[in-house]
Amino acid sequence: MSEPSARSEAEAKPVIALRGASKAYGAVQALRDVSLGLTPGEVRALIGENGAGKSTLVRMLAGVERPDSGEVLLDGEPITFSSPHDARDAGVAVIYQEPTLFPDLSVAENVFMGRHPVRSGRRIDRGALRKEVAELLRRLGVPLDPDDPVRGLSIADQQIVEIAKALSFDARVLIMDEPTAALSGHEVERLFNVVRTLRDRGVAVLFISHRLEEVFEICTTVTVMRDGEVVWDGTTAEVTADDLVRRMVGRDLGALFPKQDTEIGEPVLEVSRLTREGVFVDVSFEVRAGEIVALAGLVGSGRSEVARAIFGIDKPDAGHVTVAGKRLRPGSPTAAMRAGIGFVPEDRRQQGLVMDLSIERNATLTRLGALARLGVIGRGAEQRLASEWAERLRIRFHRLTDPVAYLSGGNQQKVVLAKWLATDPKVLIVDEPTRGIDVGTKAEVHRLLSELAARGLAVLMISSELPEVLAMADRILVMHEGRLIRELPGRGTTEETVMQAATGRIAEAAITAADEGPADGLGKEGQ
Amino acid sequence: GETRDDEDDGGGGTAAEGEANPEAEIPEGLEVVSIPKQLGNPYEEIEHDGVKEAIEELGGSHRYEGPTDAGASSQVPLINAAAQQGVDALIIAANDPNAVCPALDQARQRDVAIVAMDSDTAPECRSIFINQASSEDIGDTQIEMVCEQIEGCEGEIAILSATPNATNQNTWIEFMEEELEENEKYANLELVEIAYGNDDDQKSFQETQGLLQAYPDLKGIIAPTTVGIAAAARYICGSPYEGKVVVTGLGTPNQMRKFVKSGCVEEFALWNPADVGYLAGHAAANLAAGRITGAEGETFEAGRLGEYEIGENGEVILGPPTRFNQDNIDDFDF
Amino acid sequence: MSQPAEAVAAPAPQQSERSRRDFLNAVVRVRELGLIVALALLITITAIAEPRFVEAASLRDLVRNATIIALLAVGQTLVLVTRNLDLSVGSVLGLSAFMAGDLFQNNPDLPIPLVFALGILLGAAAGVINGALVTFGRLPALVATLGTLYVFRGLAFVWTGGSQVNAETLPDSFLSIGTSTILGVPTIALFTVVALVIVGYALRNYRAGRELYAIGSNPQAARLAGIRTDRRVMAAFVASGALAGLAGVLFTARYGTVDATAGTGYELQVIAAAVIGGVAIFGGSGSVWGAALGAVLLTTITSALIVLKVPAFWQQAVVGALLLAAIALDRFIAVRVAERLRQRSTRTTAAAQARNGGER
Amino acid sequence: MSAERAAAAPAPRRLSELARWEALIFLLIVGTMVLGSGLSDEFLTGDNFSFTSADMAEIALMALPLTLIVITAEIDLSVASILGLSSALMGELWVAGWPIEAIIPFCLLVGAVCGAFNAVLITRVGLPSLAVTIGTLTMYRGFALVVLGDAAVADFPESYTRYGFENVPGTIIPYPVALFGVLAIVFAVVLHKTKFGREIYAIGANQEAAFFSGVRVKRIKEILFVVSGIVAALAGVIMTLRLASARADYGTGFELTVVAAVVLGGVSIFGGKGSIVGVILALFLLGGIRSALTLGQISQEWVTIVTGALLIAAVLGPNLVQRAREARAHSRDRGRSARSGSLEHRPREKRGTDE
Ligand SMILES: Nc1ncnc2c1ncn2[C@@H]1O[C@H](COP(=O)(O)OP(=O)(O)OP(=O)(O)O)[C@@H](O)[C@H]1O
Ligand SMILES: Nc1ncnc2c1ncn2[C@@H]1O[C@H](COP(=O)(O)OP(=O)(O)OP(=O)(O)O)[C@@H](O)[C@H]1O
Ligand SMILES: [Mg+2]
Ligand SMILES: [Mg+2]
Repeated sequence: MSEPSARSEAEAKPVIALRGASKAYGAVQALRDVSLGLTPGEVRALIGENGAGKSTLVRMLAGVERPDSGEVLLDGEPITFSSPHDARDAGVAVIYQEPTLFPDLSVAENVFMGRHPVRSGRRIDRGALRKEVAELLRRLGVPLDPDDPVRGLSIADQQIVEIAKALSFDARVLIMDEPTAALSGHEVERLFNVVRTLRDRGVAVLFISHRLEEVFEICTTVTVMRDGEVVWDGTTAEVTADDLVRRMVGRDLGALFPKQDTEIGEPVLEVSRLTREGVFVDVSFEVRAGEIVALAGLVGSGRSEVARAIFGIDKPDAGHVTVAGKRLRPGSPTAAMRAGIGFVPEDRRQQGLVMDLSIERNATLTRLGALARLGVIGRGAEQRLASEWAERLRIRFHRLTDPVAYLSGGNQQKVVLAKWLATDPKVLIVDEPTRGIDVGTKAEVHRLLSELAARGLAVLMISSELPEVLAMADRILVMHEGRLIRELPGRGTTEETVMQAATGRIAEAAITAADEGPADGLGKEGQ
Repeated sequence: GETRDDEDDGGGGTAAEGEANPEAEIPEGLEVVSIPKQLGNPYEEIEHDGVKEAIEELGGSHRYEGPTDAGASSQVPLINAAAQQGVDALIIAANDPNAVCPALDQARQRDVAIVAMDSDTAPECRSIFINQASSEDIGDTQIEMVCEQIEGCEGEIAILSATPNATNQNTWIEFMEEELEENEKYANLELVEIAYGNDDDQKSFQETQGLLQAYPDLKGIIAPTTVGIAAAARYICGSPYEGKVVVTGLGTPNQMRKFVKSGCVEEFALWNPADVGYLAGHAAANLAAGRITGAEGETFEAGRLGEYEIGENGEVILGPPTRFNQDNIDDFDF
Repeated sequence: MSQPAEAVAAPAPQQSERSRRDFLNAVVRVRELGLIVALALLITITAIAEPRFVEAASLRDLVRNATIIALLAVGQTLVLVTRNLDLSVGSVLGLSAFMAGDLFQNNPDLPIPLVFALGILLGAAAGVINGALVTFGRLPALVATLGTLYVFRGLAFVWTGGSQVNAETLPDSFLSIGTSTILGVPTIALFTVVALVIVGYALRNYRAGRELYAIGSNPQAARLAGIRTDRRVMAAFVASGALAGLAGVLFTARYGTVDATAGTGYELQVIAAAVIGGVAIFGGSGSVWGAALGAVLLTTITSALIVLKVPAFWQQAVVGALLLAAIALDRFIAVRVAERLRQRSTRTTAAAQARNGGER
Repeated sequence: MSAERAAAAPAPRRLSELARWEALIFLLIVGTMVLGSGLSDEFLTGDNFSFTSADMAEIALMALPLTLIVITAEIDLSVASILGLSSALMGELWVAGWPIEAIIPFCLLVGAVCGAFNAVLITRVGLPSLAVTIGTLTMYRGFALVVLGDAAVADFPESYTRYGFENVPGTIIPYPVALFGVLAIVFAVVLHKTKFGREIYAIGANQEAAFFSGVRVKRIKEILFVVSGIVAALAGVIMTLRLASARADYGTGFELTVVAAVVLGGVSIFGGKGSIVGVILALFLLGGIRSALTLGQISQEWVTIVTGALLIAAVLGPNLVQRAREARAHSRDRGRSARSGSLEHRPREKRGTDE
């Protein structure tokens, strides 16, 4: 196949490159004299901790921003993209870290916005539009209808549309900023197959991810960034995952998932027969003090919806939730908070944080009542609370009064955690707590969670990353199409078992389960 | 007028209390401000040109300052300003008879002579009101015209007025209703509805349509407002209703000339706004000079219009309304 | 294992596709349909009470009354869709209306098309100012056009200097546009219909049109998609201005009498019409057809209330109430649709996942 | 959802910038003072303050709750109509022989009901406040006409009406303005110093996130709209007293003036930003300009023009300055373009995932 040829011309010249690029945001030096080139047929990984500058680099290549100094090279020639439009015309396709879709428009229009196929008189040819998009979606193997409006699609489906969009202009350069963060294993597979074919067609690919196994699966070369600088550049062949991690964080990491055994106490959170029409049905379970229970399942299985219902974001149609024996008023986050529930939601930027407000204001938003003296809030108290938690969670920031928007993904996630830990909850629900978070921060989050559990906190964790689930959870509850179909012990359970249950093949799952004893019994094994 | 020491009860006001002195001189550099209901209404422009003419005859200076909307409260700041500038007299066509009173009282406390014209304020907050014609005359004239124009003087008629709370329209309408009641000449005329076009051309236009549909046998429309009559005439003239439905009321010759000439509108009435203003100007000057106080029975010279006598509660009537028709309409240009 | 899974999967897309598309089309239709039904109801009821309401002449009047607001609503839709709004249309209309009158007053034998051209030009110029403030000046549209609403109105006052244009000073050929009919259709309405068809078609079938929706739906994404957002937004404002200019000339043709206050307060009426017509006030969705229908409904209500002899003082209250009812109904439909979509997407996604896992 | 509008949405202002805004308005006020005293020596007098401030009282009052509402990214255009309704009621009930002591509370109650009706349609039915309050703007005005029709009730006793325009003894401050002062302080404290206030900002900046943090979004909005209704009704009472007569058409068109004042006060129409101080300064500015031009014998249409121009200029100015800075920054030593850059891009990043 065409690989070798691609290689050889790769040595020839990078199709697009960044030379000595620097970019500062206020006091933050996001990029420092960064150089990087993409050659045809190359799939290059770009990895680094949160805030390392990956997305910033992407924005340079995409023409969203111009470097303060340094330059972008196209086919070796210096070029200034004054807008994403220019970059696109130059054949650069980009999947941004955050979905950039039009909720009111159909999937098809989202994919071809501004480039609709046209017929005589430059009128849009809807037939052609549907066909092309349907074809793209088929290649990605998802049953999305091109005429669906994007509003209402799950995050995963939205990410798929982004990918379809990027593939739709057969570009010479494909840049993907954490495209897999929201995807399940299967969709990732499909994506990689597509990427391989593109690579063989001589497309240059830049792939950003925090999942190193993916890097090794698909990438030939790797660039490692730390604090806005390129610290290492080479081929995947010559390194191991641990090397990469060390280079990313600049230090050795202990075990990634240090869940310590803890004393399991009384049930704190009890969910019984919770039902929300069309999303999940008859969900019952309990979480005990000091226990970490994971909700596993495929994307779209309804886990987040369950979490939302428990916290009162959505009102369940049936069933109820009790915390420490007290029944919660359904559909009231305030009640849930008073009862001692904390909820770190799935969508950090939209639900977890108020991006325009300062780090401080975000961190204290859940504690205003307590901060007020005679109804009046004292500046000092507020600051103290915020800086204390920033300290404890090792949040990396410039000023506490900066908008939280200035933080990188990982640090933003920490602020969300801080805001909830500050309420000193009895129950903590975390939905995808490590989505889009680098290994270093991830390890810290895990350490935090197990510490809290050790101090008697009951933790309900939703995660799409099986290794994380298996390592952290005392018990694993598996959801499938909105039903809680299986309970597995945290220890001694394999990814396969979980997968089988998650994909609804109870039949076989049950057999394997049989020689492990009754489900609820297994739960206790966690202790 | 900086002095505010004479803190007498707001109601009366010095000008009205004091003794009239017919010999007094019109002061040097007499300053008069006139405040219309709203800027941009040609009828009022003409009125206030009349004021100007009078004041300049008397060697005084005249200023014309109006609000951009006809809201009840929008004249207040202008009255305040005039009072602060210590002008000698203030002539106002009130958007609301009462809303302007507190401001006018404060002005009067600073020895500003207050004359209302065209649409009155509450009697106690002005000294003189120049009435374009006695409200009764105006009402009766319009009924008379419609009766003359509807053959047989029988059938349904409707009134297309200005805003529901326009003071003078409402008084005239009262007199019209009264006249229809009492004068058996009009026994066969039936007033079926009073519609409000809000002095807005479009609304009046729509209201006319509405009336014609709601009352198939409608014989005549009386529009006691210049905007209304023009709109009604424009709707009916050239429509199937022309000749079947009579349009009359109060309008300006310039707006109506065309319809009168085409024969679609036979006759309508109005007073000469220039004269209203002119008379008000002289009244204001005399009042400011102290020659008159606004008490009943006092008389004053109004230049080319001759002598006028002040009627009960300070009302001065210009005279009967002028009727405009084919024969005389070209003698007027406003 | 994957075999049966695929087998199951295969038919899924088509069938979900078809049903979904019909469903959506239905919904889209419903929006306009709802209005048409409401309108029909209104007219029928009124007609029962007063048959002359539905005579040709009277129906023509209804159309005439709606013409100007509808025209403005078309322009307003263009702007609303981009997540902006234009409060200055009433003032722009006032300016161009007076200009048209003034031109004829001073030189009666001016060719009528020229006056229309100038009116549209004036409006477009005003649109350029609004557009520049919003795009280049980065002003929130509400602020920018609220400002120009005042400025343009003030200028109208200065310009007219208290004078007024009277029907009699205008050439009959011009005034006849407001009263004459072509094949039974009021001439004046044809302007609106033409504008409506052109804009409606462009919004649906040209890239530029779709891009307006994209901008309103997610401005940032639009920029990343390489759409020249500023240009498009500017274009929308210019179009809205131009249509307001045209509406101004028509206003003069229809009412003959014009002074500085012409079109005062129209801005809210127009937005109300658009919203009744299902145009999302926060951009991204809505059609000019809906907006135009909204305008017709709004003006017809007024006429109907007069004919129904509803006391003058009650009319405004009733109009307000009906307005709210219309918005609420529209919202109700929208919510139902969202519900349906969510449940569908849940199922399809889940189904997909089942297969995916199956092949793993 | 946040009411962000198109490309043109200005970058979020930070505290320092807000301060700068207030400074800007303050300078404009000083400018007006100079202009005014140049135009007329009546301008800088106690009387003029009394007159002008009394004229602005109703607008000023309604601007306070609207400020909070706009900060939550909503809007209330029905206030002026509620004002009219309250005045109409006052007249009608007075004719019916109610004592003022009973009428005023009743009017405020009706105001509260009107506000509550807005609130329900907005929070429970989930309609956009702009659309809803355009509807109720028409409806409430209609009610006002139904109540009082064309009548104008004017026989309120001097003993009450004096509170509409007279000064607090020994001061140049009319009673309504004094009342405004008190309320302004209350609103300022609530907005800037309490939990309630913080939550208002959070809602405006990101409603969903606020809700996920246990902020009772609907409840807070409901409270705000009800308060807005009450204050509007209060303004109606005051206007009735000030003008010594009750009318159904009072305040027609005020709604946009109030919005103008709020926006001029530096409150972001997209919510999340703004301060009471800014709005108070803006009110002073508007009042000052009006009075200066009126006393200066400059025709009223120019007041309209200047108001509009000011509104635009006040927001446009800072934006252009920022543009210039960015432009310079890019050409000049690029390293230093940072600050403006961050202002320029981050919000966009946010807006990308806004929906
Ligand atoms: N618009 C901005 N304004 C201010 N600071 C910014 C801005 N964008 C990025 N930064 C800062 O620049 C640094 C790099 O951010 P960037 O998003 O590139 O990190 P990243 O590598 O993508 O992290 P993640 O893996 O979490 O996405 C971070 O410290 C971030 O806080
Ligand atoms: N914001 C939303 N609007 C409408 N529907 C949604 C939304 N979020 C999720 N859904 C629907 O609900 C289904 C369940 O979503 P949910 O997020 O709970 O899945 P999940 O199991 O949490 O998977 P993940 O959270 O990993 O994406 C999704 O498949 C989607 O169809
Ligand atoms: Mg990133
Ligand atoms: Mg989820």
